[in-house]
Amino acid sequence: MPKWVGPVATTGGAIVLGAIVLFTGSEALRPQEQEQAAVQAFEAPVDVDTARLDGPRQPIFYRHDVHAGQYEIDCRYCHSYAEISTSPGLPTVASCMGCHLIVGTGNPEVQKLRDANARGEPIEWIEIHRLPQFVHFPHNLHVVKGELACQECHGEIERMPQVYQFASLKMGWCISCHERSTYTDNPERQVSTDCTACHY
Amino acid sequence: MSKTHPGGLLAAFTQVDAAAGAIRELKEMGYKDFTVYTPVPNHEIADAVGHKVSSVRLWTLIGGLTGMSLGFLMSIWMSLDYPLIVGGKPIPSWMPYVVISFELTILLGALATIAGLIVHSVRDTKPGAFDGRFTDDMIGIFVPCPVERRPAVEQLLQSSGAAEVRVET
Amino acid sequence: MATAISPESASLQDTQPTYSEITRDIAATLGSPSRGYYVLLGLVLTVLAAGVIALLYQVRWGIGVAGYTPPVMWGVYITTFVFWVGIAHCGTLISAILYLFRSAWRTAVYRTAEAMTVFAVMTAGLFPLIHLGRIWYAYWLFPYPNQRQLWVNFKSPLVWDVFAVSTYFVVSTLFLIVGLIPDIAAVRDKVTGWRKKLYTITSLGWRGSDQQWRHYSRAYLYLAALATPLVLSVHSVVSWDFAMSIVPGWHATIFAPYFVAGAIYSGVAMVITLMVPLRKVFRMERYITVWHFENLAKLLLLTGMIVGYAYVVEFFIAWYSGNPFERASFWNRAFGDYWWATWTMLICNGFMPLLLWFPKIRRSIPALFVMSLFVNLGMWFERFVIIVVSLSYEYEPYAMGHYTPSWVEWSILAGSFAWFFMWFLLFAKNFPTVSITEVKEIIPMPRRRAHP
Amino acid sequence: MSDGMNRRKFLRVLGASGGGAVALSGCSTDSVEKLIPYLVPNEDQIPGIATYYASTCRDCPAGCGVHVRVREGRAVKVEGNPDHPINRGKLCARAQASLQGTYNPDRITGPMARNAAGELEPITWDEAIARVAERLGAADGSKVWFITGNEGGSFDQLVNEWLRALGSSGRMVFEPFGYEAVRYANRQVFGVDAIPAYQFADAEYILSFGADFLETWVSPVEYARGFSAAHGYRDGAMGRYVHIEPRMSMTAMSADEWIAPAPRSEGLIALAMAQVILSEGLGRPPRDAGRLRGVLDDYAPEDVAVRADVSAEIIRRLAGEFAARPSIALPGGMGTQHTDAHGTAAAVNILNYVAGNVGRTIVFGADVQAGGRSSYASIEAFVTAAAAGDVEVLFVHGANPAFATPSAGGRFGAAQQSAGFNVSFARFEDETTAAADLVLPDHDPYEQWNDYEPRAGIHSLVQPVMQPVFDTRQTGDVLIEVARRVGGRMVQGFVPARNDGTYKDYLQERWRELQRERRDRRPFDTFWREALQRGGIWSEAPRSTVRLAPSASEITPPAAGAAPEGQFTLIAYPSLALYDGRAANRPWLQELPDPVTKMTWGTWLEIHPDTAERLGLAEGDLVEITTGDGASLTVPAYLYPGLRHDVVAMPLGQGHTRYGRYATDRGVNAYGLLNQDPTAFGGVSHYQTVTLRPTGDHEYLAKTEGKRRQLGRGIAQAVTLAAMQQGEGHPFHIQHAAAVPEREERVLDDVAEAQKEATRYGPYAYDETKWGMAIDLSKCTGCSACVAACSAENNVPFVGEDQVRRGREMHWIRIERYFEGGQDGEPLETRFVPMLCQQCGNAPCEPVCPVFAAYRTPDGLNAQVYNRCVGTRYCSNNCPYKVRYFNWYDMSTPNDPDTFAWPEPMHWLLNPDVTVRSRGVMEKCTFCVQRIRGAQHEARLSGVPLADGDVVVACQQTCPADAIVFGNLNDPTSRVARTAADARGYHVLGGLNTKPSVTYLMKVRNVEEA
Repeated sequence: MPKWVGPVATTGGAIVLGAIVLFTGSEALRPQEQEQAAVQAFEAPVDVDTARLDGPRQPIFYRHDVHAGQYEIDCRYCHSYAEISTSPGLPTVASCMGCHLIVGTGNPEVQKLRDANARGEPIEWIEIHRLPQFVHFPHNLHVVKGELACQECHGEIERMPQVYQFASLKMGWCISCHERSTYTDNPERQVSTDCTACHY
Repeated sequence: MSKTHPGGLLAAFTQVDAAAGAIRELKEMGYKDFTVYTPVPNHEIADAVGHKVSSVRLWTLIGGLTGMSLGFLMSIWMSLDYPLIVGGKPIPSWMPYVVISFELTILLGALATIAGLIVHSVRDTKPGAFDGRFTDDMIGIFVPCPVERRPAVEQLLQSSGAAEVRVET
Repeated sequence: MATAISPESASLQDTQPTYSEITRDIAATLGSPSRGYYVLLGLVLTVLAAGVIALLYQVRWGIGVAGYTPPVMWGVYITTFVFWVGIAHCGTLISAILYLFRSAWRTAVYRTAEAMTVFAVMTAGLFPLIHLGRIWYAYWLFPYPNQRQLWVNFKSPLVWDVFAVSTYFVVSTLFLIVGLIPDIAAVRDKVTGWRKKLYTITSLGWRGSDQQWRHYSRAYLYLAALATPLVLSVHSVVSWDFAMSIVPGWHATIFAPYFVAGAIYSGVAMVITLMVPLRKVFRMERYITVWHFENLAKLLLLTGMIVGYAYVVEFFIAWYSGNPFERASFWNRAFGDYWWATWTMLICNGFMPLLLWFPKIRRSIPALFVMSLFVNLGMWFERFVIIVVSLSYEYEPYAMGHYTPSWVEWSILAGSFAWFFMWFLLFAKNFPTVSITEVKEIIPMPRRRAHP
Repeated sequence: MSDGMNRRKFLRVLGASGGGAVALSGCSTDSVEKLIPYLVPNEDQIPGIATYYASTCRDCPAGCGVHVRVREGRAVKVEGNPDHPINRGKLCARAQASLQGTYNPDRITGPMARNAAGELEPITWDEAIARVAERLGAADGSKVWFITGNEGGSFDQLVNEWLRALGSSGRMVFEPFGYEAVRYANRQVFGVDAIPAYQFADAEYILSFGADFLETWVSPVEYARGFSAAHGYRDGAMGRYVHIEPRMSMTAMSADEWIAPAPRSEGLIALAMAQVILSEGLGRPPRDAGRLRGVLDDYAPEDVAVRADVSAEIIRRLAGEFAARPSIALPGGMGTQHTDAHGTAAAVNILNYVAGNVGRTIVFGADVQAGGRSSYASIEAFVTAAAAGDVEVLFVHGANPAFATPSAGGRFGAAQQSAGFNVSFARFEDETTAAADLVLPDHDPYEQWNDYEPRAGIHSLVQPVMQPVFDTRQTGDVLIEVARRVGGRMVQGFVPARNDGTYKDYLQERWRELQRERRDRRPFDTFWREALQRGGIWSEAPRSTVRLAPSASEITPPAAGAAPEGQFTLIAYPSLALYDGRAANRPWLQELPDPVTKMTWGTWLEIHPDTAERLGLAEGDLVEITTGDGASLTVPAYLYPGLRHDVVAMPLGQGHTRYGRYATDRGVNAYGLLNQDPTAFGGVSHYQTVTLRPTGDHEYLAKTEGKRRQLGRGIAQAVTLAAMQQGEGHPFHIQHAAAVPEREERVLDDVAEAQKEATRYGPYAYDETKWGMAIDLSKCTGCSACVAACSAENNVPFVGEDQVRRGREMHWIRIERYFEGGQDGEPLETRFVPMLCQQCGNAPCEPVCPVFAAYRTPDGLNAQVYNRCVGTRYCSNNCPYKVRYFNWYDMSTPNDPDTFAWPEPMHWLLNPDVTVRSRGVMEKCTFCVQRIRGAQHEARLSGVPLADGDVVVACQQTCPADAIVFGNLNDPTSRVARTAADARGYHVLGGLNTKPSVTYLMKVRNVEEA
């Protein structure tokens, strides 16, 4: 990969994202629509009692409720491989910096990100949804063919200031869905409870 | 022994036919609620007492039948609940399940028998006086009776050949 | 009903013990243990500790520390499992089957045999767990409701085994306890101190009343009736662990009766092994006589001949079937790498019991003791031959191999004996090893008048 | 399963590929799992999706093209490049294990210099380069020597240019097998200093004079494909293959006839055959062949029969057969590695010439690079120069002459000591590096830019498929940098240094030239990218016609000579797995059973059972081998019937004194017994006259075979060609009595159908799929590439020598080798059977599992659910094929050094799609179920149903002979269904009614007798 790709992609991404954020931001500022928006749009609380939150404390207090909830950034913007790969992917520091080059500069948590970027270090997120290595879960098949929303397994991520494990991710939990829609019910989905569907 | 009992007479016999005779005479006198202690089960005594056959056997039957059907039902249902083909054999296949069913027949039959033994023994055990020698070599008869009738009973027991008769209150 | 403890003593009425003598003599065995007892117990516990350490070592590093050499995937552990299950069988045979047949000579020996059964099953039951690759998932073998919604495979003989062995353990334990109750009550009424307290609790309020005896006798009868098919089935099921496979040398219809006979054979031998020193130490010569031993010897002879017959049939059918795999397997047994194991088995189990045709040997307690040790050895090797030798010579010539047990297996095997003897020692000193009640039962109670 | 090493850990470092060296944390006890994203998105790498890069395998001179599968930035598997003309998508076992070189825990992790204490200590690259430059600046250019391995490409040229700028002519190529005799004979007979292309596919009769062309000789994967085409049975026809060598090599095991002549007498037979062909006017010899009559007159079959120990009738018969059909005679292997080998090779050339094969099956022009310009004599020249003090600086790259030369490298090692300054570019600390003053570790081939020309007209690219594992640097770049530091003439005379570019720029410059040569007018980037995608560029090299050279009639008369009475001729042959020893640090290859002896992890002496009996030797008895020079080694005996009585043999490759944890002090180095003097043709003689003495000690051999014979069980079945042609070739079924009557068969089928309906599982998108396999034994050569491929695909651990002794090796597929005949004057025949899980329809393993860990999937797999297994091992007892393998220890637990199979960074090559099994769990082949499910997922996502051939399992993928076919048996049009329906098809132990899904096709033997 040529060396220029990284910086160019970063800058390009920053411009695009900045535009999106500015656009949505100015949208929100329009007085006549503000009332209507207040009914529907979710506004993430400014202060949360971090001690009370479920889930592990991450190296950066990244708030899904702000990003996915309040700003309604699509999950797949950051977890961009969910539809094409078995693994949904994590946003790279560069893609975070696409917005945060401009946005949220005063925020100390954002500062951590910028520091990491400056040092050239990736961020070591703590894994929450963890499957044992003998289970193979293809995200793409579930999202594309299973037509499952992310929230069905991950919960209302867009309302979580800090992410916690929503579903047990145990086999019984998988089976509850796999069995409910056996092929007789829904031949299109072709869900199987054969062991080697997941274990190999 | 902590059990309170109505009070009565406790006789000890060393001879089995003597004890059996006493029992028969007691029954003729109309006593039914006496208790006979023997160190070993004895036919003569049992005949004299004249109980019906213990209904523990019903428990055994019911326990066994329950176990048998449970064995089949469990193995068949569980096979169907998450059906997997092994070795090209039918998913619920009764032949191998006979073993499971058999084992459960025995297991539940035995457990039910014990349960029956406990239930019946507890239910049928009447409070009464006891002496340690009855588990050794003596036959004991405890006749609960009010004070006024004691002399007659004592007379009966003594004459039947009791080695010892004492009053228990 | 027999009128005497033994034919010899029948002519000597004065030697026949009275009820209170019986209670006294047997209760006397429960006195304070001697130093020798503690030494023996200490020795047993040391060996047990060695076995436990070996087991922990195995669990820590993996079952590879045992000597398994594919294709021999089962070795000393399963051999020992079958050995102990086999030992267990004699107890139930004597206590249940002979009870149903009203065999008088059983009364003096059945308690020991029954205790042996329970402890042997307790020992045997450990081995399927010990041999598991992942012992920590042993509970998956039981059909319990779980979030995975998975059950066990009821078609697997190993699951049958789980059911059979646990049923057998439960039933034989119940049988032992039920039989003990009147005896404990008898002892309770003889002793003082802490033992009195112990026996008061464990006798469950037994007094020997007419109602108690009424239910008790029935219950005991039905337990015996249930235990009888059970004892036959358990070793049949164990034999199906092998017979249900397609391994040459295992896949044989003769296996169930063959195993049951072998089990009783080995169990009788173990009873003799236990009885001889027990009788000596507890001075029970009056109750356990040569007559008893001769009866045991006859049982040994009978089952030994069934076992010998099974050996002959196995070899004959291997030849007669024309099945090349069977033929090769049995040829390998007799003349292959493990010829020594096979010949140990054949000599100890096939030929040695024939000596019991001689009454002199049947009545010689030292001879029986020695023979019982050889039978134990021979029966262990029988299982070794069936399991290891068959597996080492299966279908695929390229994948034939040779297995030699490792120190871990030997330690655990020794530990299993220690475990068994530990329970037996504890039992013998705390509970009557000869049934007080049943010994009394065959002696008529005194009468005023002669029997009608 | 095991927490130590797992798939998650893989994902965990997906972004850590930013820097050079990667800090690995495989042994972390930290229970909190971290997810680490990439710092910057990598356009090629999507986590969870594999990327394939084309490159070239550099583990032997053959130069096969590879596709490297990369997941999360890490290479996890190597597969053949289907476009590559050398190997056409196939690979050998060594290539399959090549990533164990890349991820070898004993790689040199960075530059090192020898300190005052005489120990190597790490230094920086900057300093290292400065030190070299300083030395070179001070050195007399003509006293600089540079030894490389067999490099045929840009690097070769770079080194030459670099040395020229330095004023040195001390360039040497050292390849232990340099094929000096063949090149010598080609010069002599045809006047061409080259190794031609051997076109097996065009031959109907193959006669090998010792060439082990299926193992190590020149280009085994390519030859295996050609051999399979020529000799595999198809529609009633097949070629015939006769092998002439005192030892039956693995290659010879595929022969229809093995002739064991007196050692070194192969040339006599070749000349006698040529004599018969010419004198009897067989075939159509070229006109100028008549010139040879005078030479050949002395070699009438009757004249050579005694010396060669082969009867005249046999020679006449062979000559007749050879001339009657398009044929090929091969001079090679150990037949051309003895003192008279140039005579042998020349004799074979003459035979080929008179039979008219030259230009037909033996084509000059498309010359093979293998061997390069290597010559053992040049090493001797270096030794002489060193002794004379003419070596100031010695560079060694990609060669290990201190191991792989006679006297076990001792003479070279001594010469190294007298060199002023030793610089090594080795990737591993080997024997040659032991004397190095400075070590500048090169990148692994999978981490670097390079190219290689395995054969004229084929330019194969080597590209980095991932970031380097360690702090290594490409030698080309180092040389350029050194030149810049030295300055002066080094910059003036050395273009790359002047150009301010890297080695990659230099490489691209050469490729621009190639583009120009090809008159390709596209932009270079397009050309380059396309070449990278394809793995290189290739075109048909122009054929050159050769004629007999004048010197052809001056060939050295081949000698023959059995060892004197009481002594033996020792043949030290290259190992299939370890080659000359360079692969000895790959544990998968150490544990790969040698196809001939089924030995692993050691050295052995092959000795005929009769000879052994005479010497009082049993298998495993230690034998002391002593040469006339007094060199001696002690090795355990392996009784092998495929030898002449007067010949013993042992493999090369072991006995490293320094080569990492897996190779060091393992076995003995057979090079130690070989004669140090170069032969007349400049090579090494691998024949040695030795005496044997039993030491009385014994060793339990770490071999994987149980019984050597089939005991009449029809595991590996064979039929003669004649029988097949007459329609009599039917597989034999043992246990006819147990055959299932038709009625019962129907009942069983009905039951099966009912089950299928009863189950609500299921069906995947392809309801009626039943996966199956067909293996053609007439093609299988026993090369064991499938074994290594399976290990690489399925995370199969190696277990080590002690565990192999206990029979606990875990290869999911094994090659069973059975002997037939060989007694009472019958010819010895060998049969190979790849044995893997047969995926039985009525699997005996399944019903005995108490927890359903083994069961049958709706698409016909015999599944093994590792996480459900409790380890009763009953399934293995009940498996008649013995193809279930148990994890006796936790091979993935780092805290047990004895059994740890994945030391850091070896665990990077674990396939993230396959569970790493923990201890106490049974495992086995499941037809690469991860590939099946992966393909099914792809098919469902794309909406295009799976077609035949979409699922390729690992063993099938790599099989050089194309013996394995996989697919859906229920689709009658699929290749596997058609193959399985062949008349030769049989099921192993089919009489047990296990209904296997694997069908074997009987081996066909092209022999006369029934």
